[in-house]
Amino acid sequence: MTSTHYLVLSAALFMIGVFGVVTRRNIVIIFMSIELMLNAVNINLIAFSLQWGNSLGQVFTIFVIAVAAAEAAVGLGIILALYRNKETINIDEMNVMKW
Amino acid sequence: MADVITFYTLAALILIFGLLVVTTRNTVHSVLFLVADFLAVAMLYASMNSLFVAAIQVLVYAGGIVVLYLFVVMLVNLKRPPEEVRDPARQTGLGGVLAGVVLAELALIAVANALDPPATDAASSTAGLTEQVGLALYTDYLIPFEVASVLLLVAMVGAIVLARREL
Amino acid sequence: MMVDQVVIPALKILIVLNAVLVGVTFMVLLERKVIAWTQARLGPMRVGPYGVLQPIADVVKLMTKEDITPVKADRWVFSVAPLIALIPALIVFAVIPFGPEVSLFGRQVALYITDLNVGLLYVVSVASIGVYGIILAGWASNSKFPLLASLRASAQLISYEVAVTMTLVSMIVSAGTLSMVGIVNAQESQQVWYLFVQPLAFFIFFVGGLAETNRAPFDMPEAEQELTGGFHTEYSGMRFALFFLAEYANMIVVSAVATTLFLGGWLRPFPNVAALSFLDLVPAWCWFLAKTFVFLYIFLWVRATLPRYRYDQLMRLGWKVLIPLAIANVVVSGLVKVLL
Amino acid sequence: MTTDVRPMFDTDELVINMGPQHPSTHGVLRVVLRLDGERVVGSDVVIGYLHRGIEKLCESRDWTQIVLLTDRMDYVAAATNNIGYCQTVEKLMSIEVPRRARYVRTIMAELQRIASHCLWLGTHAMDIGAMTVFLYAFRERELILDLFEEYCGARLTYNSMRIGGLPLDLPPGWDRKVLGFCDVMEQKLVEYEELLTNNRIWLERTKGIGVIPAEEAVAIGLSGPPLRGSGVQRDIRKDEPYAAYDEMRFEVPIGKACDTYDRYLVRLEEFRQSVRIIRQAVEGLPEGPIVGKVPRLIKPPAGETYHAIESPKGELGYFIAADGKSTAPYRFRVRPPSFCNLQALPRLIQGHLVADVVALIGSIDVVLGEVDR
Repeated sequence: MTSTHYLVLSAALFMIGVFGVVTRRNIVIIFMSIELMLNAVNINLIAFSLQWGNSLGQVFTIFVIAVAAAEAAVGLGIILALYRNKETINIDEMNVMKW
Repeated sequence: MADVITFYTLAALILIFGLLVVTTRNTVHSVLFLVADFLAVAMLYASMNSLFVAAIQVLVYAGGIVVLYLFVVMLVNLKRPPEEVRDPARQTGLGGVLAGVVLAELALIAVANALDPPATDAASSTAGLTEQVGLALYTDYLIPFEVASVLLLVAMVGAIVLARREL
Repeated sequence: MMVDQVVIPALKILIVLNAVLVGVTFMVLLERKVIAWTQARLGPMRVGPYGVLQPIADVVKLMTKEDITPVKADRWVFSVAPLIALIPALIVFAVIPFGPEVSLFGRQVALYITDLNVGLLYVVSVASIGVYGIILAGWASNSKFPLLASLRASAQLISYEVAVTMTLVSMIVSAGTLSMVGIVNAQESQQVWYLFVQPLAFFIFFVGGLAETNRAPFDMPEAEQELTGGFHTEYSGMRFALFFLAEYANMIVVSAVATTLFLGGWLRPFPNVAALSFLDLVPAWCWFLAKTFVFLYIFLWVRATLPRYRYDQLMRLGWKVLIPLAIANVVVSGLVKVLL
Repeated sequence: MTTDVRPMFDTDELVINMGPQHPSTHGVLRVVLRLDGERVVGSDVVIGYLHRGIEKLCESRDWTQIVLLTDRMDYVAAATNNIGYCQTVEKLMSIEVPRRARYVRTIMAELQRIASHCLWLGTHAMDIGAMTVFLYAFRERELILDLFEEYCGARLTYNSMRIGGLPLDLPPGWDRKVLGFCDVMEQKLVEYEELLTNNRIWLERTKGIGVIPAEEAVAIGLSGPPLRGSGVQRDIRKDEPYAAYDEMRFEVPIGKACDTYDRYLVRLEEFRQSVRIIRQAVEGLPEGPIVGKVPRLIKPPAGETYHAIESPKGELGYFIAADGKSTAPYRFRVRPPSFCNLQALPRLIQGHLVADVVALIGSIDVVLGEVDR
């Protein structure tokens, strides 16, 4: 397998994530799409790590996963807080900064 | 041969599950597909000789983060998705443009690849070894590692504050 | 080539899988018998001598029962949930070392399916998937008691996983490897069971194991006296049985991992004392099974003896006692490792 | 689940229906809980699933037939119900009961108290998850049932008393068997205590749970062990002695902390005191007639009376009005201890967790046959 294979796969997965972010109105799904995009990035990192025989790519993957965990925790906290106040998780109804 | 079959199977699984994540109506099903997708990605990592990252992927992503998603989905109840009011004109247009751009890009890569096939990987057998990752993590990247742990701590505190009832 | 790479692994998988499933079925009988004896009863006595065929009767009964799906349930998730609970419990056995390499019919055969260099991490990560079965079962039933139970279960599993994983870190520090086989070998070369090196880790691992397998006194998710059976309230027939298979398989997993980590896996007692070398007459895998059995027995013993914790007390125990202890244990293990 | 538009699980209250089909509501009690997470913010106790109209039924039976109906109220302490009823009628008719009969009644009542407490201990421990105690307690209850069977032929609903005395004398050798049982019981009590009293989990589950201070307990109208658990020295056996209790030496245990654990300790001590009373009663059992002077046709004079005894669960009172003309009571009313104690449940479980609800239902020891009658 060449790294091109992995890159194409990663690009396609990234695209799916973008598709989700753009078309869905459900904020949880949008978050999940972002996770998909982060995974696509990780596939890239690992593929390059494999290509160059260098483990740094994996180190960065681990950092990305850590950041994703932090992002999910805070993001979901925000979703819960929003839901308590607005009784909705549709982002079209969350376009005001103040209510 | 075996690795080609593995790659294409996993790639197909990853893309199909990914699509299902963003297209399924029922949010809980969506979360389930996300778990499946992450597991497939973990298997891909394993097939790329990166067992450590694969295990972390399963442990943190599938076993940790997605459980959080499931929790939130169950808390805010998505049996009646808030989906249905959407604004088709803007979103579909934008989605179409984006999809076109990326497709063009992929086509470009494929063509370039066909014209000038890159050398196969160095396939260094040591690249995926856990020891290597650990060494890099705890020597050269010690400061980023510590910063990441502080980030996680801050995120934890932040999440607790945000999710508190009386906000 | 073909034999080494395909036939032998396939055979091993087949044997382990069948052994686990049969073991699980008889675990049910063992549990009923042990608890009955504790409680001055006889336990099942009707099917076969002393009821030894009871598990078979149970299986037949469960298979022929009607599989009920509640009308308002999410059919798809409802049917998949028991499988999600069971499969992770079974695939953990891939890295459990039942014994060392032995020669069998003139061929070197390792008594484990595979030896991953991240074996311990594999165990933890696969085990973390099992929680989905319970959460989804509770949610998909679309019923309130199961939903409460599945929320309890997920909170419980996540918080105890942290403590257990932390203790495993201190084990890794002691052994210097993540491989399950490597950990047993390390105990052999250091000539001591890690139970005596890391008693605190052992304690935390065992308590966490009880909590992660939803066993008494931490069986809140199914607490039949509170939540009428918890997450599997709406299940019947074979799907119900799958949850039990998963629970007992998880018990066996925890016992087997504890044996590997703390009791020297397949090693005989005092592997360095030459005077006891006659113990080598017993095959290594028998030692492994015997030690695992001891743990399983303790599981049952605890269930028969102790009352149940309350949900908030369980969480408090996990977060305020076990996790700090586990972290302290990691720090101390690290310091000892560095200083010695 | 209804299909209304309210979310299935939102961040507000969850209404959950515990019972009437629930393993820990001790019969057919139904508690509608309003939960915030797992915390009870409100509750509604619904009773009546076992209502058989016993009080009304009694008004169309003659006086001796009613003994049999009283068995069906607190079916785990049927003999106590018999004694209470018979004594009420005796009070109404001013019948003097012979001393031997009073002694036997005392033995019966105390055996019944132990049996009832065994059932309580077993189910209470079971609710909190200690399943072994359940079978141990039932093992000893079985011995009591055997004793009763030998005496009156029945194991649950004894019909064991008659107005004015006893239906029959004790079988030969019965008293020695009772003493033997007392020895067994004292040993087994140690076993129960080993499993529970100092068990850390048991302490955590019961200490500080369902605290009800003395004044409040009196105000609600609690009686029996729940009242004594709250530190009120009130036991009808001591305060208004009936049967042979005035000749017995025993202590009335009371609690201090007013919580579930103290109610548990009070009942455990009552086991010991009951054994003590039984020993005294058997050893001092007088000879003599077993039935007093009772007219052939029981027809009390017109009038009404209230008489209460200390049943295992609390104050069991009978109010009976007779019109002096018919052979049935004009009005028959029971003050069942379970019913009155159950009133405290919503107050007790307020603010506690779901797991505590079952512990608290167990700690007030209700029998639904008595609540609903």
